[in-house]
Amino acid sequence: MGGQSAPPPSIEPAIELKAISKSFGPVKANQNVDLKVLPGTIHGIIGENGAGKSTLMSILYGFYEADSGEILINGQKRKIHSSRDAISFGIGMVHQHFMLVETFTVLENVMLGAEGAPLLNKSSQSAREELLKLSKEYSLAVDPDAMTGDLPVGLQQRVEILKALYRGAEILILDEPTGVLTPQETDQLFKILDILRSRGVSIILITHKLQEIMAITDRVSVMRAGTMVSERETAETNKNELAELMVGRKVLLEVDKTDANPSEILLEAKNLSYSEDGVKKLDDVSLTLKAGEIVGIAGVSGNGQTELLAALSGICPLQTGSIKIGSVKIDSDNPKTPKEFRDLSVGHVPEDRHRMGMVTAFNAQESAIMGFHDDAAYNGKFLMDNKAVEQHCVRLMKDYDVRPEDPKLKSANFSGGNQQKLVLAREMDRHPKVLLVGQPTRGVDIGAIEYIHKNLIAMRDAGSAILVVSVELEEIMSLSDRILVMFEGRIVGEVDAKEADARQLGLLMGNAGAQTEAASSENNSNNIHSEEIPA
Amino acid sequence: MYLLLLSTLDSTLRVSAPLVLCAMAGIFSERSGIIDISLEGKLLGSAFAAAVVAFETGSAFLGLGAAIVTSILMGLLHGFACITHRGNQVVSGLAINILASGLTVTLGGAWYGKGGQTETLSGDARFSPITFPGAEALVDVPVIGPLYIELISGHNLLVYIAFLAVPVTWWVLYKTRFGLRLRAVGENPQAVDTAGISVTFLRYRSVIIAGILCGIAGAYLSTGQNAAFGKEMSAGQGYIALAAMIFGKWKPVPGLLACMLFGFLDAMAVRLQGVELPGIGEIPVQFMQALPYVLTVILLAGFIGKAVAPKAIGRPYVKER
Amino acid sequence: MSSPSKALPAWIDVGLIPLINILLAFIVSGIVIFIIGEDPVEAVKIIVYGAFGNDYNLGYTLYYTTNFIFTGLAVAVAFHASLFNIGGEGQAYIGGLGVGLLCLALDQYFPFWIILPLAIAASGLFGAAWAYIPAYLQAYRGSHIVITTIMFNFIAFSLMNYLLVNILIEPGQMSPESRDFAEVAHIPTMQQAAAWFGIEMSNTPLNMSIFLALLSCVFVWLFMWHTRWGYAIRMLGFNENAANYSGINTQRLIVGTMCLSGVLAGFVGINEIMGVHHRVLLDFTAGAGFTGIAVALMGRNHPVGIIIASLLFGALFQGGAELSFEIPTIQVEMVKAIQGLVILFCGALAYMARPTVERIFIAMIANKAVAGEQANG
Amino acid sequence: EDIKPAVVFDMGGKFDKSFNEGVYNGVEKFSKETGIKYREFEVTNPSQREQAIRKMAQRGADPIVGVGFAQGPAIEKVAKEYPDVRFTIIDSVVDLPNVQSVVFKEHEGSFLVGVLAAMASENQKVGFIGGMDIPLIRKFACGYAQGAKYAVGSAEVYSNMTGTTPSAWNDPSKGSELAKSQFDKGADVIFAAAGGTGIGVYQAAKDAGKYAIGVDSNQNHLQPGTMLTSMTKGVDVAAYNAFKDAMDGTWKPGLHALGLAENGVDWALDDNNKSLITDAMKAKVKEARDGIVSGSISVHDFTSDNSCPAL
Ligand SMILES: Nc1ncnc2c1ncn2[C@@H]1O[C@H](COP(=O)(O)OP(=O)(O)OP(=O)(O)O)[C@@H](O)[C@H]1O
Ligand SMILES: Nc1ncnc2c1ncn2[C@@H]1O[C@H](COP(=O)(O)OP(=O)(O)OP(=O)(O)O)[C@@H](O)[C@H]1O
Ligand SMILES: [Mg+2]
Ligand SMILES: [Mg+2]
Repeated sequence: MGGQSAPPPSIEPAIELKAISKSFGPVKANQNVDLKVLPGTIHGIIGENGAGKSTLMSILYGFYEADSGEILINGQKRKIHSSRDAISFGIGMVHQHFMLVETFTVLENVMLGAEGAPLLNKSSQSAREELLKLSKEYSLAVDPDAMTGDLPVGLQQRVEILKALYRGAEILILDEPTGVLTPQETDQLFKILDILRSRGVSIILITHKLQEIMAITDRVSVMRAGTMVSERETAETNKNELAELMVGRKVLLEVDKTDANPSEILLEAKNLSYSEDGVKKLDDVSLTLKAGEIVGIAGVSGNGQTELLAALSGICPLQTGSIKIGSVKIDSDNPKTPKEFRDLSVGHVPEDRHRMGMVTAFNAQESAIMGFHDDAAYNGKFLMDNKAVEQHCVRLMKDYDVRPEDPKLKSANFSGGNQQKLVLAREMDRHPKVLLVGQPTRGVDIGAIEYIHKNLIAMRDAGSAILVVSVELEEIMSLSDRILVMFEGRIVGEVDAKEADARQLGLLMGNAGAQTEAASSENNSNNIHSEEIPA
Repeated sequence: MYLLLLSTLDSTLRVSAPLVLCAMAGIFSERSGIIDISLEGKLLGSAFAAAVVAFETGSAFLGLGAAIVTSILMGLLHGFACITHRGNQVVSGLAINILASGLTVTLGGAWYGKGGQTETLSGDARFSPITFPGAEALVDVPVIGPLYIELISGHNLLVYIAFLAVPVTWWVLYKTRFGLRLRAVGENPQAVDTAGISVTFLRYRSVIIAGILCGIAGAYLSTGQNAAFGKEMSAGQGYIALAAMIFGKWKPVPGLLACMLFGFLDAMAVRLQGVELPGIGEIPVQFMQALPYVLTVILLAGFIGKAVAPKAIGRPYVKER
Repeated sequence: MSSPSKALPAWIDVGLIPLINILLAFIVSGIVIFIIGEDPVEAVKIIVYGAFGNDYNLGYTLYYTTNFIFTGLAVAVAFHASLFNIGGEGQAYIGGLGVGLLCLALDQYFPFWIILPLAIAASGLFGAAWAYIPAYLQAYRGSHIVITTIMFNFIAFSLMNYLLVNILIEPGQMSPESRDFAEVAHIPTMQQAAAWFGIEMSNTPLNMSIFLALLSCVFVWLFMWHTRWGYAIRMLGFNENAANYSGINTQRLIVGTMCLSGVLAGFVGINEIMGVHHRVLLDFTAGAGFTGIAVALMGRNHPVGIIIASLLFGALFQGGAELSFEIPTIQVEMVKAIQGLVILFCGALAYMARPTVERIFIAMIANKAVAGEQANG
Repeated sequence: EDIKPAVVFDMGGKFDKSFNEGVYNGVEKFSKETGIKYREFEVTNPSQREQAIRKMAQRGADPIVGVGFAQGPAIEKVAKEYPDVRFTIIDSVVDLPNVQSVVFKEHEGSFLVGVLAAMASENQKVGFIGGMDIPLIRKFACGYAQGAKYAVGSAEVYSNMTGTTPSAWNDPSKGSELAKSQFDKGADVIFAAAGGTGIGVYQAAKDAGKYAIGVDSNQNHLQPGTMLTSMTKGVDVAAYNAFKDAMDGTWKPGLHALGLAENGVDWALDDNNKSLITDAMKAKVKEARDGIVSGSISVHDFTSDNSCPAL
């Protein structure tokens, strides 16, 4: 795919942004940004965290209003005051942070704002038909009556795409759509984009993954610090050039690591099972983590990874099975709290930094001691030693390159990459024997990814056992020494990282042959159970 | 025994009618994300308006209209503070309650010179009981007869409206486009905004509907259940309705049941006052008066699961984070 | 200065804008007062003088302020854990019962310096006990705290009514009130305290409890922002998942926070029962628990804000009483309506004036810049 | 004598449909008759009682009328500070040389309306609805029950209290429900001593075609035809007299306990209810009245020993 020859420049661009500027208080998120997207093409936008990509798209979608600048759609000058205007001009958007009502069914989410008639009965009937038709056409299977909040993120994202398709968008904006998808899902998404392109839909794709830019886009624009720094024909550029344009320096795109030499077992989990509201989330999971190795957990999100991390860190109490950390055995009769796990030198970087990893309303130094706030180092007899906390945070920020280096800044006001670095810093700085890491680089730009990976490997080499959960197959493959694949709460395969290839892992993740969409829908236990896949 | 039960249930209907209306009002407001502590104030304000207009015009229906208009205006004030100016919803509600409590008596005192009490209503100035067809005929039929006459027939129009408000609320909430959007805006206003729908307009409409329902409840207080306005006559019913709405998890039918539970416990407590229990003797009246509240707490703790509020409730919608 | 700065100087945000809000409230109230044929300017003068004009008036203002600080802090502490404690009224009421029972039991036998700490403990303990059950039910059974605390307010009133009418009442008395405490169970009034230093002051209900209130403010400030427990409470309030992740026992913390909230509300009993009335009586809380909600929210749940908001409400209560005293045509209900307007403008509509002020401010700065440029050029 | 009279109403306010309103009527009457203006204040919380009374005294008011038993301690305190000012306290006793204490024998008046209620009742079942369970209200209830049983030996008396929060005195809806529950039990005459809550009781009686009895002042006009009578308590007269006597120089301190003999309490008969009161009733109530005045009937006062044999 990709490489479709671009139409001659005489054709009117589908979207033309002229000198768009937007400030948030003192922050100039966009400055004189120009952008042209030709009809029927896929236009990529890349840039570091905080470069202003989402802001620009939000302006185009009418969510924010630009301070100055012009928007032309199909050659016509347009004023876009609200999303309503944008929608009426045929623009659809899949937001970086999903705009879904979690307590609604898929159908309701798709209909919202495009119901047609004042009464739902009729319109929901036709919406259901339309939805099924779209699902077929683009092989985007999703149960229209499923509760959206219960769906794994991958499926939630499908809902977002279906929303845009349902509205018949001519211009589709996707803001980091692949952050939560498996390679199979990403492939599928790109197939859909391909179809859409061939139907004349113009697409803007924002992503941090350069291979995606290379794979699907026709042109690519690079943003840095609120400005548009360059634009390239995709066919005429390469990953390294793009990375350099983006970060402003050379970036190492491959993980650079030596072979692992695992030694003693630091953590051993045996027969963990966990169910919630009658649904089995973990099903007889056993694993060991050894000092000096990185074990990767691959799997479509929603297959028990979250619960595994929660069980191994003490957040959800064990129901059956046991965990041995060093010489300490933990099971349902001898439960331990997350704090006690921490005391046993288990560090945990949660999958979702906003949900769990930090408190966005706290300032950085407060977020930097989460879980360790009882430590003697930060406390006097009664009062907390805020000076010590601040010093600690400043040191973390220095050591782990968290920017801006301001311990008093609200956690929410750091970019995703820097938030992630802060959380990692907090957990890694303790040199835990066991480190559990969920989605280490979700939504993080390549500069930061490089940095995070380097640090994880350094920690491994220093003798920690690290468990990495990621939906990013590439990340799992390049980072881990050993890969476990999870499916429906079970570990369905183990692969040596050196021998792993994406296709094979992908098949395991989809449980050998079973369709990915079937896999991710709940309760289809009559799938083929392949416990062991020959390498 | 059967008759006692009937009369208790009958009383339950009367007592819970304003609670039901207020609870439905609360549902509209809170499902859209606006905390509505001002139920109490709207109830009081509209009861006053209804009594005044009904007395001056001699028409209960004009009184009802005035009640609704008053209550809507109070709702709009709440909206102006909370939606347009992103004020704190609880503070705004409290302010409206205090304002209502002060203004009704001030105006009532100025107009009728009886410290807020309005003139007694009679005849058409008041909603009187409606006797259903066939009530006469069923007088002698056992079981069904009393049930029909006592319980079903013989309430005033507003009671029927109150109980009709529940299916209507349900229908609006779950079967209309407006309801879909309203539920969405209370959960995730950004999603609504990006779907091209105005959060502000949607929320304003919700507080207006809440106003209408509270207005009917107010009219019921002063022109249906009673025949005049008296100062502070809402007597905390707005807060009880709020509690019932939360009890009912912000859903119409459970909300209705919660209101009726309150009404029933209240009616029962009234009938149990002064009753002697064998072995224990007479229960102190204060205990009986506390009984509905105690039982509610016990029921809440024992049987009702966790109530999850609409996610965006209480937070003004700010686009730019 | 090309970009419209969202950050106004602090003196505008915390000084000018609140002032504009109060002014707006008084303008609207003034219109109402004008309509009933009284002089609005005179009325405002009376309110301000009535609240702050002399030590007597100020004494009453500060006496109300004391109560509101307690209940405001109580609501705020719970709010930090995202618990909406509507039960301040009941907790204060029961706190007063605790003080009363203790004083009645001990005032014949022990001196003041023994009774006082015990009474403070009793008020806190009783207040906490009244918050404990709703808290427990919220933490372990998921019962919504708003409902249970509303219910517990009613139950508190019934309990108090029962005890006063049937048990605590002084035999042969008409009033459902306990007997008066002996002198040793009175907290010195500010007048008495001032007299120790040779200062003469009017006799008002203001008593040494206000120092307990101020101490409580300091305590809450230190506790919420300078201890690990306060840190945990705030984390719980912002993000329960994060609290769980951090190894905080959220259930115990909910109970603990509510109990602290109850303690603070219970202190109202010290001010009212031991400081002013010297006996247990009906309705002595007079809505202070509910006012505390507005106080806490208007004070942004911060002790300093709460002191300011309490003072505002104290002034409204006292100044309002003076107003209805001095101008008989302005009835108490009218005063109530004015109070409502002030809460509306200073609380709910607090941000109304901001955009306008912002625009003016920016325009002024721009003008200055232009003027500066012209001067330079 | 030139006087500067003042009155301090208690919580509940001067339009409480109860004793505050009675006092208000009395002082208004005085003001109309003499053209002398009076100062007034309505307290809204317990600590304002002393504040308001003292303020009146400071401003040179004299005499000062305090309304309600709750003001006793405040009057006592301020009266000591201002020994030259005359104070009248209604419904409570303060033993000071410059205080006039006016109390009423509510049980005697209630006894009479109890007699009327029992005789008017077809079922020999009568009801009582009080605002809050406090001694004063029980005193009403107890006298009423005694009267009912005096007139009709087999009479049953139901007694209900409205609530325990301040809103118990302003809750007509609850009053109406309480009344209906008593009607359901067979009561057909209800005596309400519950302030604004009573309005709901009277309305419920009207709607059900039963009888209600008013309290404190003559409330017969509120629902003509179904108000059987009212138990009047002469607070209006007491307040009026306090001012008038002060003006005339005949104001006397000390205890004034006003019962039937002193016309301090009574039952109301006027155009609104004259058709409801039969001659037999008149005769019986006269008999009771005479008996009480002469001492041959002794009505038990609940507050004397906190118990009521008749209830
Ligand atoms: N709501 C907001 N309020 C204040 N400032 C904002 C807001 N949104 C964005 N900004 C500012 O605009 C800049 C651009 O942010 P934007 O979200 O567009 O970055 P991005 O390129 O999408 O980053 P990412 O790759 O992390 O998604 C930020 O650095 C920030 O300073
Ligand atoms: N209220 C705010 N004030 C100032 N800057 C803000 C504010 N909110 C966000 N930002 C800035 O906006 C930029 C993007 O924020 P955002 O939260 O979208 O980051 P992100 O990388 O997209 O995060 P993620 O994808 O992990 O959710 C960051 O650089 C951050 O500093
Ligand atoms: Mg972004
Ligand atoms: Mg991002």
